[in-house]
Amino acid sequence: MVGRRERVTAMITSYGAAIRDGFEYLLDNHPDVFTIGQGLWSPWYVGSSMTNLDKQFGVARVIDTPVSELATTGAALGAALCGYRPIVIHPRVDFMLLATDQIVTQAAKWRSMFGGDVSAPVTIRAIINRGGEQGAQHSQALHSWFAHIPGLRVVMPATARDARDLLIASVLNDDPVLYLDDRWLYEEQEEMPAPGPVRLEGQGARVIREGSDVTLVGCGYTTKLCREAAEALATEGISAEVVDLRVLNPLDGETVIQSAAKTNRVVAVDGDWKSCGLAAEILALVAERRSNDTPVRLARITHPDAPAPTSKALERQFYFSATDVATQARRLVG
Amino acid sequence: MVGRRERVTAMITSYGAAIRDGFEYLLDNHPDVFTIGQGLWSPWYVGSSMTNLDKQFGVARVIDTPVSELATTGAALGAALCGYRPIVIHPRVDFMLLATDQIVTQAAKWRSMFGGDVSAPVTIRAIINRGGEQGAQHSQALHSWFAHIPGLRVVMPATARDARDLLIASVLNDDPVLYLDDRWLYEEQEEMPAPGPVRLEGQGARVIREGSDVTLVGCGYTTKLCREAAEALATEGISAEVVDLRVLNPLDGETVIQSAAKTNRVVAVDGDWKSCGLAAEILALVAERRSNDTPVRLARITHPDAPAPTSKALERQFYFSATDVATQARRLVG
Amino acid sequence: MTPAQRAAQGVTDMPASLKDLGTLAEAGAHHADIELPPDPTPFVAALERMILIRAAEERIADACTEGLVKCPAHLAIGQEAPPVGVTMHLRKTDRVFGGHRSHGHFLALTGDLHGLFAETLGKDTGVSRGMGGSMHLMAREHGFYGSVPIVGATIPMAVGAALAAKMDGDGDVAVSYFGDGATEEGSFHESLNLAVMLRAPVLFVCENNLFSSHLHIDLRQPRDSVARFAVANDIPCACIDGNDVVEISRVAGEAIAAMRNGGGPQFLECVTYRWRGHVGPREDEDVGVKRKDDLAVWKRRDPIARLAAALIKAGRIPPRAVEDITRRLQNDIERAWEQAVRDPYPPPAALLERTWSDGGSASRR
Amino acid sequence: MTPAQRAAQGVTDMPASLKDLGTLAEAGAHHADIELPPDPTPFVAALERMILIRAAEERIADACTEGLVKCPAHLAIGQEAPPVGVTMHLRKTDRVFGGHRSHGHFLALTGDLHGLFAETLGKDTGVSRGMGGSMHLMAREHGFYGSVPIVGATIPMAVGAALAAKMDGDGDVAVSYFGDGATEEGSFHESLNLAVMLRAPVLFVCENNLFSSHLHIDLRQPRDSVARFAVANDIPCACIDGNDVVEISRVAGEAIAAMRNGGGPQFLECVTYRWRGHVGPREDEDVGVKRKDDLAVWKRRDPIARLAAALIKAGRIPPRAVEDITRRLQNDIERAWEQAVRDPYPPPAALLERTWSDGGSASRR
Ligand SMILES: Cc1ncc(C[n+]2csc(CCOP(=O)(O)OP(=O)(O)O)c2C)c(N)n1
Ligand SMILES: Cc1ncc(C[n+]2csc(CCOP(=O)(O)OP(=O)(O)O)c2C)c(N)n1
Ligand SMILES: [Mg+2]
Ligand SMILES: [Mg+2]
Repeated sequence: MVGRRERVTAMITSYGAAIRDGFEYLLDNHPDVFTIGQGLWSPWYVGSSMTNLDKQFGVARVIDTPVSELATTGAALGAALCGYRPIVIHPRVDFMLLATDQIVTQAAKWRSMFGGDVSAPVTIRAIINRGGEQGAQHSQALHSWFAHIPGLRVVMPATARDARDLLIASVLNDDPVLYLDDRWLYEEQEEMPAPGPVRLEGQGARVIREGSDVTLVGCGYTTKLCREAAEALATEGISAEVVDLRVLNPLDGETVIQSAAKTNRVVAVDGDWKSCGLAAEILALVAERRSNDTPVRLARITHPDAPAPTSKALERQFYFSATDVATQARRLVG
Repeated sequence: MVGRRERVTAMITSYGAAIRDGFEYLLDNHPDVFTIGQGLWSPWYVGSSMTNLDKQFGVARVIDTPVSELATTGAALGAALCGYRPIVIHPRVDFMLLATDQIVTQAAKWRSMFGGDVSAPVTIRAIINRGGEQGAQHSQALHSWFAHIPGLRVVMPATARDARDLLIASVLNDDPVLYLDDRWLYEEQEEMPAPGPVRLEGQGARVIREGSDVTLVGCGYTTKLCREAAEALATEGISAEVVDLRVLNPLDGETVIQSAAKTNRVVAVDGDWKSCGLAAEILALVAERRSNDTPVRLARITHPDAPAPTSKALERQFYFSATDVATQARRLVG
Repeated sequence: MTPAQRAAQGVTDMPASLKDLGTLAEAGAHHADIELPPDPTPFVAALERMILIRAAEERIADACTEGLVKCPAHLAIGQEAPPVGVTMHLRKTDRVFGGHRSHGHFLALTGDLHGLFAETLGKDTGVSRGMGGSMHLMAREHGFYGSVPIVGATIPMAVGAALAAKMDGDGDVAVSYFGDGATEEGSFHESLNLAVMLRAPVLFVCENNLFSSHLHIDLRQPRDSVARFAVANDIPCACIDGNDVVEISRVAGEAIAAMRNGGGPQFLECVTYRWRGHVGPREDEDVGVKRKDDLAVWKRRDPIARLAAALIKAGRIPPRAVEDITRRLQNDIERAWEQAVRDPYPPPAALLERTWSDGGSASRR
Repeated sequence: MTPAQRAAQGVTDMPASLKDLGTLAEAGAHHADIELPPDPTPFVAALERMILIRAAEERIADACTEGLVKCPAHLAIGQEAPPVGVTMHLRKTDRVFGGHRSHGHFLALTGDLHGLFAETLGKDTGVSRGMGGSMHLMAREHGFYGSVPIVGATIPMAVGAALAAKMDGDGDVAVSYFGDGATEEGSFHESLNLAVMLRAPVLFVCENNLFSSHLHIDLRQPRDSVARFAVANDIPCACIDGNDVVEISRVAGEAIAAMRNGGGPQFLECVTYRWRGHVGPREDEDVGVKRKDDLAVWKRRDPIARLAAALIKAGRIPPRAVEDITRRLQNDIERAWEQAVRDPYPPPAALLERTWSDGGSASRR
């Protein structure tokens, strides 16, 4: 946690609990914040990340809804146009796709369509919830899709602290933001100071481990895999730099490009499909800038070209591991 | 039209009329084909591309619908599961986004989720209809989104003949296919033989003009721009090869890679946004394969990072031209 | 259902079919007289506002024909009554949303001719700074929160705006204007239920002009009146003559008052008709097909002529008032139009700068 | 509404609130007796099928507890009557669609224990070859066209399947099973209207178990019965006791017969209750909260016990028939289960090969 000042109140918090801390901070300090979506009156639905917020802040500000993703998202957008900073909850990215129009064609374009002065500060929180034999319709991430859309900010926290702070930053930002957290990270622990205001504008990719032989680029859960792979590689004398993208739109390409300039080798690791995905963007960013210089070695690790399977026998094959990342890195270095 | 055998009945047809010819061929020869969507009982709604099909084949097979994109698409999928080969019509890609769930989470995954043996041969035809000060909600293409999804074939005809033949191929294919045509191409003319059955499996990218100095990669309307740019460049002694992608998913990377191997310079030209888009995929495909060899020079031409504007003053800036393509190609070559 | 049973269900008025509605029933019949309230004063201004809307849209229609307006323009000529009747009960802190056919919604609230004209011309001085055109209008200082052309898209937003108003606690309300076609979108149905459960003070105003583009409602829905969806969701509703601004104002006034007093959503179906094609200026052709004879019938139900006739009969305006008002307004219109034509286009930098809250610095980095 | 008025609207039976329904009204009351038809023979098989469904789901529940079944399993224990009552009138060429809670829909049609068990275990011998798990079942040879967990997703598909049946002209019908929660999705509402306009022979079967996950319908909709949406769309409908298989069979039989004779869509709301949590095997805990006392009440309305009591009373089965049938079926269940446990997983190549019609050659190139 390079460069972070620790306060006296620092404490160890899990990713799931840190999200809840972010909600608590926002609801405590910002009367214009409310949250709406499916499962908010259940202690179970969205993991540990929102437990009892309804009891703490009341059902008027923590609103559970009918099974109506499109209208719920549109209603949050409407409230955002009227001075509020709502956070819509979609317990799975897959469900959120029913609200694609409101997110992509409405919220993302609202400022531009009306001349640049009107803000739509809605935060759409969707949870990547996959694995455990849940199958093809309960496993999508599709962050690449949303990172493709001008006007929509997309953040993807990889650490407990970011889970909290990027949530705060998303809600305080005046643009619509898609905040994607990952259930596979909920038990990650991190020490962090008490919450405070965070500006999203200043946030970009971050080198979370320095290295010289190869750059591993991840976001959300794959950042964790990259970190683990880097640790494994270090024992073999391979020095891997890890870049955590954090904010996928607008994408901070410079940090990746600078790291690539140093290592000349980049593995883009992305928990999504390959074609036209984020990993392609990382490679393109490096390659288009570097095309006059010495060649850089590039590789992608993504999901196989198939819907997520159910059977655990196939899940093992579909979801890659830190070992797979290390193997690919070794190949580039070797 | 390299390699095409002309029949005696060859005639010159426009892109719009060729689409209509495709429908006519399919409805004439395949009793399991029907088409459903908004505007099908209007001579105006979908340009010249479906005029009077309702009168020719009856309203039971050419079905106009309520303004219900999601249910219409789902119903077509349901009919496809029961032995039909429906073609759903969305007069704009923007409207189709309301049916994202049925296309991406249902149709694309149906075969895989149920073990591989069940076909969902639905064709979703959406029209890219932009410019003319229609603004941000009447201008999206988002082919990169759909090309990202395993299980969903995506085709994008650039020529009149492909407009017809790829429609036929899409409908006769046993997978769900997204067929995207572009209103800006409707007046393009091409000589072509009488229609016949076409297999989609055999189709991939095509070198539509050979060259040695630079590769211009396009799809749909941008293929036309690439061709025009290549013609302009030829007058200056620059030999540009043009690759028309035609099928975006599964993407035929080999043709692009081979062309890049020849020219060492690639301009990916895409009428969509940049980040995580098709142009990124083209660059990534070339770069990851070439990373051991001599450097290749790469560039992307895409829309600026903004929603489509309305004012024609800004449309000029948003939509690029063949001149822009040629300028970029010159830069790589120079 | 008897009226009592309807009332028990919270239904103000709902016909089984529009054929049951007196003024609309016999295709060939003339319109019914408009019944003025005891104090008809506000309807003199309402008449003027309806004339303004029509004349402004006629100016835009001409500019379309001349090729000056390039963006798709969906004219509401013939449909001036609903927005004017509803707006009589609104205040600047309310929140109104429209759709693709919203010139009237906008002008009823703002009267801002120049802002509308400049916008349809894509000028930097337009209400959306030339970024939206005819289909994207906004004037928040007047309570107009936006119109966009994706059918049904603003309906849930209006629900959210009403929720915000309820949270504010100042008795403000939201209004959602949409057409009969929009009632076929899932977003509409989800929004009705959500509004009820949130007890959000939103007035759903369906301008049922019997057509969605080229298709008559009989080819799209089992019944020609849509208030039945309000009934299904327990939302108090009325289905009324959408060319009678007095009736619209009366019913809307009651509905809005109930909402300001803490009530939940209300639903108002106004049956009306558009005189021009679905998009663009033509009267004789609609979405590629010849117009039906219906148009002649509906022209005899002209909402402006009917109100004028009632006011003249009541001695509240002189016999040639419509012509006089029109002439006077035409002056304003021409001045506003000429100014809009002279105005500048947005600068090239607008494209990126207007996309993000921080003026596009992020996307340029 | 009087019954006559309801009938005029095509309504078979629709209560203003479920509190009006006799058997469901008083929370503490025992169930009403089931009235057998003159020839109750088919209901002996129906009883057996309901017992099969329950015992099979209990087997799966145990396997969840044991940690053998990993995929999310949504059990329909307590809700066995609707699929069995409806299936009594179906034939193999009909097309049935389900959702996340579809073991019962599947077994009512197929009785295929091994195919279901193997699927929940992710085995290559499962009905979806281990690619789907509990939430993705299919058996087209029996008319089961698929169930998926996106709420409301298969409703429009069933409309399309019905359209296909209509085009085929053989009198086949489609059935769409969904829950009360699904009626909050736009896809549901769009589908009702589309089905009417296409005159598609689809039977919409809403298993209203009063809950969507943790939320009671009173917290999600203004009324606790959803047949009002069918009324709004002019679809003939009935809202009935979903734990009375005889009544379900009677009403479904009429509806399906009407559709086979060329009629359009029909709507059947079956009011019922699930005995286990929203997902997983627990009775005492539901989505993280303690179960309500309601469960005890509903257990006294057990659809199996009620049918058994009526058949015993009518002398059609011996007094201990339920126990005997259960014991016999448990044998089949154990055999099928053990086979499924022994079966192989899908091979690694399945991942790509089963994605495309050409076996993934395209994606590998
Ligand atoms: C989601 C979506 N689908 C289709 C369209 C095409 N479209 C534009 S206006 C319109 C007609 C809508 O009819 P209605 O809601 O009755 O409004 P009216 O035009 O009659 O005012 C349609 C279908 C659209 N803009 N958005
Ligand atoms: C589109 C979508 N939204 C939310 C969910 C989460 N979810 C799964 S089951 C369920 C409950 C649905 O309730 P109902 O339709 O009544 O079916 P029941 O579980 O009662 O059988 C919900 C909300 C989902 N699977 N899909
Ligand atoms: Mg209309
Ligand atoms: Mg339920």
